[in-house]
Amino acid sequence: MTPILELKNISKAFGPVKVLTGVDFDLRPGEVHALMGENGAGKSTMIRIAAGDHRAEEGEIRLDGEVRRFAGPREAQAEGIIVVHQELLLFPALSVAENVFLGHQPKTAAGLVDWGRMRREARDLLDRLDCPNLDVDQKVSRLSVADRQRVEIARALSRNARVLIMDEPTAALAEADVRRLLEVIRRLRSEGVAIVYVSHRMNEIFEIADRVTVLRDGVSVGTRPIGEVTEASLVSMMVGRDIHQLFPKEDVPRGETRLELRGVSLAGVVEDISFDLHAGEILGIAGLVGSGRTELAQTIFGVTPATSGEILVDGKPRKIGSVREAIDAGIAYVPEDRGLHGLVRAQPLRENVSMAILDRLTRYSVVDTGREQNLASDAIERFSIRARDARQRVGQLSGGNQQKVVLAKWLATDPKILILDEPTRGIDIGAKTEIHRLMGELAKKGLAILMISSELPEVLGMSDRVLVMREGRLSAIVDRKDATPDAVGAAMMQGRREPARAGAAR
Amino acid sequence: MSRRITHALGSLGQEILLVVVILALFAFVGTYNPRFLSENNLTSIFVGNAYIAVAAIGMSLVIISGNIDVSIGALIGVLAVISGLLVTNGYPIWLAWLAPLVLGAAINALVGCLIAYARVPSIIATLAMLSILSGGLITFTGGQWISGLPAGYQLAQFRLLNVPSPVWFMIGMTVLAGFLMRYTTFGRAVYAVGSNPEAARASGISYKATVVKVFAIHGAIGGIAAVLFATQLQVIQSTVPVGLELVIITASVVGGVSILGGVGTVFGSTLAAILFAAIGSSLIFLNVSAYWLRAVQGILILATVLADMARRRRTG
Amino acid sequence: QSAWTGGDDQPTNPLACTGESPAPEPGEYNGGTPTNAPDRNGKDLKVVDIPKLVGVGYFASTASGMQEAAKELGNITVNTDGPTRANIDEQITFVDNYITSGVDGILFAANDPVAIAPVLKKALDAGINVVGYDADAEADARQWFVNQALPNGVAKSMMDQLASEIGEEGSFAIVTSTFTTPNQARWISEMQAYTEKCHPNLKFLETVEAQEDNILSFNQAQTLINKYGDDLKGILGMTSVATPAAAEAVQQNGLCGKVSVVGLALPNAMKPYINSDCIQSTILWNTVDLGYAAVEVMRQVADGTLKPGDKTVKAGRLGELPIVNQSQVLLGQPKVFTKADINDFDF
Amino acid sequence: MTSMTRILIRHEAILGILFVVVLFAMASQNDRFLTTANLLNQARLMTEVGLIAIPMTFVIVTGGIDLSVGSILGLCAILLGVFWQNLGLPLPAAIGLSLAAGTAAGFANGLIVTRFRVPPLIATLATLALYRGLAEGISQARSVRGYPDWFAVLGRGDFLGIPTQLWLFALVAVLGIFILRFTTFGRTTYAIGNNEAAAEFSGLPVERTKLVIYTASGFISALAAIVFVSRVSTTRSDMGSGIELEVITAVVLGGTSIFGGRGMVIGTLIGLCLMQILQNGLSLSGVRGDGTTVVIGAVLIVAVLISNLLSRFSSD
Ligand SMILES: Nc1ncnc2c1ncn2[C@@H]1O[C@H](COP(=O)(O)OP(=O)(O)OP(=O)(O)O)[C@@H](O)[C@H]1O
Ligand SMILES: Nc1ncnc2c1ncn2[C@@H]1O[C@H](COP(=O)(O)OP(=O)(O)OP(=O)(O)O)[C@@H](O)[C@H]1O
Ligand SMILES: [Mg+2]
Ligand SMILES: [Mg+2]
Repeated sequence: MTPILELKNISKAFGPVKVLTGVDFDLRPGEVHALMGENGAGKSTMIRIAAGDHRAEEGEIRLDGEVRRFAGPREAQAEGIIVVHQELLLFPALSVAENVFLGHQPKTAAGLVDWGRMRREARDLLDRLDCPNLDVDQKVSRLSVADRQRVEIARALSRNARVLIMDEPTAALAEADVRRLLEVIRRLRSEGVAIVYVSHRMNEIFEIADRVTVLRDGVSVGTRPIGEVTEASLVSMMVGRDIHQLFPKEDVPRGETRLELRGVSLAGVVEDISFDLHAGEILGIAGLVGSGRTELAQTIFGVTPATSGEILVDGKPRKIGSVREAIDAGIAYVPEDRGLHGLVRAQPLRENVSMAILDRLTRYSVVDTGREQNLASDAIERFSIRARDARQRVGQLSGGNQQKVVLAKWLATDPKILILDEPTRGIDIGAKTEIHRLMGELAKKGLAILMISSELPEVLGMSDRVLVMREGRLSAIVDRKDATPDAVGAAMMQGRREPARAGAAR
Repeated sequence: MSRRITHALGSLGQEILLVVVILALFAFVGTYNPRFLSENNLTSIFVGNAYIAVAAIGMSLVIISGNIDVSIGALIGVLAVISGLLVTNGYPIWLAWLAPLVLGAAINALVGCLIAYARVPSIIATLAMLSILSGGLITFTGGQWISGLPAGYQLAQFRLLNVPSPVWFMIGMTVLAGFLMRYTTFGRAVYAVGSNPEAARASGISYKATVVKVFAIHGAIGGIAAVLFATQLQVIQSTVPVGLELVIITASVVGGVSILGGVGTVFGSTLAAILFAAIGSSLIFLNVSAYWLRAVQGILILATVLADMARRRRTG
Repeated sequence: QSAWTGGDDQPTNPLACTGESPAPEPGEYNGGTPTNAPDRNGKDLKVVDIPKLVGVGYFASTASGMQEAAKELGNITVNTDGPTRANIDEQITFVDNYITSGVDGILFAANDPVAIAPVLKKALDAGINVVGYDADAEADARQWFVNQALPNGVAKSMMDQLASEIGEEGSFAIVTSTFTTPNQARWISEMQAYTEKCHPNLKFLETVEAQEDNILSFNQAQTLINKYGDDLKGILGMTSVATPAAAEAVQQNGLCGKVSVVGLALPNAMKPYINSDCIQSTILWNTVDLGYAAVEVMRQVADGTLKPGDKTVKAGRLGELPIVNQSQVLLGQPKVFTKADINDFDF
Repeated sequence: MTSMTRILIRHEAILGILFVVVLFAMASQNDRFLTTANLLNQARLMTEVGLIAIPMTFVIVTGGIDLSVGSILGLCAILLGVFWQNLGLPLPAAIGLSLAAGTAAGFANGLIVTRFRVPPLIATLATLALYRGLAEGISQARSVRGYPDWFAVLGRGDFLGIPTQLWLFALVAVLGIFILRFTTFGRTTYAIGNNEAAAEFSGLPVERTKLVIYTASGFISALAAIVFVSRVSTTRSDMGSGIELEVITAVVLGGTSIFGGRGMVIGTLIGLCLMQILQNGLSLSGVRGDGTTVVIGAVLIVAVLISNLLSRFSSD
């Protein structure tokens, strides 16, 4: 079968940084071709070249065997090459329906935008992704990350793609959504669409991919049919070494109570939450998308201060009315939306890492840049961040490396309580292992960790206890030994319309 | 269905607020002095700021696209003078009416190119244009007023169905632009570009072409405003009213166009321009000491803006 | 009756209601003197003219009078340059730059008499001849000031004309540029004083501001008409921008003959209204002559032929002009242009 | 040195070179240009704009803008006169109160922007009208004159052979450079401009910082008012109108991004000086004011174009 899309000997550099060197890639109709690699390996860059977004310095792109040069995304789209971008390129000020159809709105006979049809078709597409609660007239700026991801996917589906490229489409999605997306992909494949699928989640790859190509440091390590690889062999292709334990959770003796919530509510969003968190403990929070986990974390962190209830740190009630007060109380929060809340992308790595502890790096409120530089260099080393140096702008780093910068930034505050909101979202397996190892290490040192994750295996693997949320309330707290996928899954889903059982939350 | 209406109301919130404010003002001043509501005075209010309302339509497009234009006042001045010079030098009247549109579009398309292709931020490009146009205008005219305009040139004094033509222009342009912005792909592209230029690019919308077109249209609309400005009286001033650009921008933003781009409609700016005219007239009718006129105007603008913020917070 | 809005609070000096007022005595010279000015007698002079602002018809016509004089004299060049807004700060910067560039003489029309004084004194100190016209500075900051008309004379002309058009008992309103403009404020004060003395039954309604913006002037006049209806008999335009705009408003409302417009305006701008019998008159000094006289005075100051203590000065085609108020050259009485003679003038 | 500042240095380098080129070009045109007396005098003339440009740099770096500075200047000038003459306070007390009033006006801007979350452009457009209106209302259009001689020292006198106000300006400028460059406050300012939400999530005092910046802008505008009044020895309610555009031109010419997050006080200073010597130098070479305005507009575009061009070749 002739490949529909073929990249030959592609090389690309950003200034002095070589990102891709002589990469070959081919895509056949009716196949799902997975693209894997560590953070910063060059996956997104390769995709952007295929989509006409970047221009390669060397090499050629063949479409249906013919050499093509795309002047911009528009030309690639005209050929049916459609991309779900990793960083969610949406229009916050516009409605969901419009986001789905911008650039190719349905038109009336008179050539005018047909709003009615646009809303209806958007509705259909979203229904296909099984999100009936997503209002097509809602502004995207008011959607959660997960919903935005759905909109982005719906947008790609709205175009009749011959080549559909999905760059980590499931990064922000929970299990159930992933299922549905994979179904959609299977159907498209059967219709003959060629699909490039990027993900760091192994199980998805094995479930959906026909072939897999691995990139390492901008070089293609090889392309294999999925039947010829195992999880272990893929990992060693990506990382260049073997990684055995994915969730290296060590048992740490439970220390004293670090954080205690008593009946904490944020009117209308989070209701009556009580739990305690101990030194050395990793407390996982599971829940469906929109179950209020992020809101809870941000309430504890003072972003949206609680409207009632009490928060105790080290046994003493603390008023947490602002982020500053939370930091002063020894709380750190790694947000789920790193681009919006975690980082200042236009500023250098160094200034990002020091941002939360600026007041500690100053003398007479003058920033001690020497100490700041050391802090940043240490962070680069400790978290093996791939960056030119501490002066590189964070926006130029790959997603995973950006996440590491956020982690470094918050660990620099030397917190007692660390809240991680989707800490490994969009992170490669190597980095993920590293972050997990780091979490274990931190717990061992006596840190109390609250981890929100939509990846159930991660929650189950890492947590000492699992706290399950449903519709803004606590539905269960499950001990590690009882935490099976079924038990937790049931607590997440159970009685979605019934009132929560009273005792469960306590 | 009711949800749709809520959304529609939500997106027109500022427009409704303005209508309410205008009606309240009319009711209040009308009670105080019934002459305020005389047909004559209402007409004056609508005519008074018509050229500002027209110019604010173009400005709204520019702001929705995520840009700004501080040179529009100077452009109106230049185009008005050109129109006047054409007609006093014996060119046909229709040409004197049409030339400002074409020239306005051409000049601003150039500015648009500077912004889109050379990546000069719009405020800088237009600050520069402000200097160039206002300086150039004086150099060119030497400060002479243009008088001796032929009969039949005064487009702004024409009436249709006993309604002065500036009002027709104001309403017509508003409806036209409103339609353009909502029902054409170009209009939606303007919102897209203002909301997220990178995403627009990824959706196959050309940022550059859109911005250039927006500025060209804005220039053409500025040309219409200039013709209304030039033809209202028997002389054409060769200077622009001081701070005209700020009045036009204020009309746009008080009308609900978000300065951050991507949000707003053209109806709001027209209502805001009418509101400004109504405020100016009201204060005279209410015998507010003219010394305090501007302070009261400032307070009213501030109050409208704050009310809008409060409303937005309530509706989320 | 309460004070008219828009006036200043300097003392007023209303003229007699009827008959010629005796020309005021010149008094003792109170202008300044340039220090170490070179002998410029008969030499070529480089003079700069800095009006309040450029881009308005008024100062364009004074500038044309200056060029006329310069051409006639042959040994003087005048260059007009100034801010595009009537802005005290920018005007000062213009004067300052011309001092540095080394001109022989500065002609100015001050936006603010006090604010401009220091920099004019600096010019005098640099040996530059300084002569004002249209709007004065503090007396010791310049040598001579060419006064287009005395404020009480302007007031008398305006109010007598108004009373003759709307009767002794009519009501009127004023459209001015801004309340902060010194000339207009002075005239309004004098008009009030003169009205109290000579036309006590005229009823002042209010003053509105219209900047130097003719559309705004039009709107303001329109609003006054709407507000007062038949009660409004006259509109006084205090600037050459406001008066034609007010006339336009009257004409567009079909109120020709019912509402009078009396005011200061260039004849050219008023011709359409006067020729169509909508408006009866416009009052102004000859602005071309004003510029002409300013250059003539500058020439004579530089030559040393105009000295403190003189009672008159020869000003080319204008003949002898009287010296008043210690160091002012008086152009004459404001002129009332009517349909009979307005077409004889082109400025 | 960070990569960000490297770019900025580059823009400044361009500007610096441009400055030197213009300096020599002007000097070769006219031998009265490059004299200590002229340059010091020019420095005196640009002090008010310069003073306000320093806090404006901060404001623009946060991604905001303050259009009300000219109106605050006018209001404070009027208050100085009113406190001194109408209320009979001693002049130093009047100065103190006037400075306090300016600070309060800036604080009010800050409150509207932070508490009510009104976009700065709209907020300060409204207060631009309000403060100017207050100035007109309070003054009743009367000027206050006849200040004592000692007061003139600030605006017209010298200290150690250098214009008095230049010392003040230098002090404010050095403080501005230092604070923006080296302190946590400066860091916070940049962070706000680049990503306000992230700054908030990092526990940086976002609201307080913005409040302080707008307040400082008001205070410095008041200070500029004092200097201005002292220089021209009169107060008028129209003082400082239109100064905001001059200030913003200087700041953006100096390389501060209008979108926030980038910019340095040094750049602003160079931009300011470049504008001033252009104005002065061209005037001395016989170019009229309107021509100068045109040239400044062109220079603004050229400066931004060159630096855009160069940054394209840089590694970033
Ligand atoms: N615009 C840019 N300028 C400079 N460097 C860039 C730019 N975009 C990407 N890079 C660099 O190119 C490399 C590859 O990035 P890319 O985003 O392709 O990685 P990725 O494989 O998609 O990683 P991830 O899994 O984290 O998304 C990274 O080192 C990144 O820092
Ligand atoms: N910016 C927003 N505006 C309005 N509603 C929001 C916004 N962000 C989240 N929500 C809503 O608030 C509720 C809680 O969302 P939250 O993000 O806390 O959920 P979560 O359990 O953390 O899920 P996720 O996996 O998306 O992080 C959801 O119903 C969500 O749709
Ligand atoms: Mg990627
Ligand atoms: Mg979440």
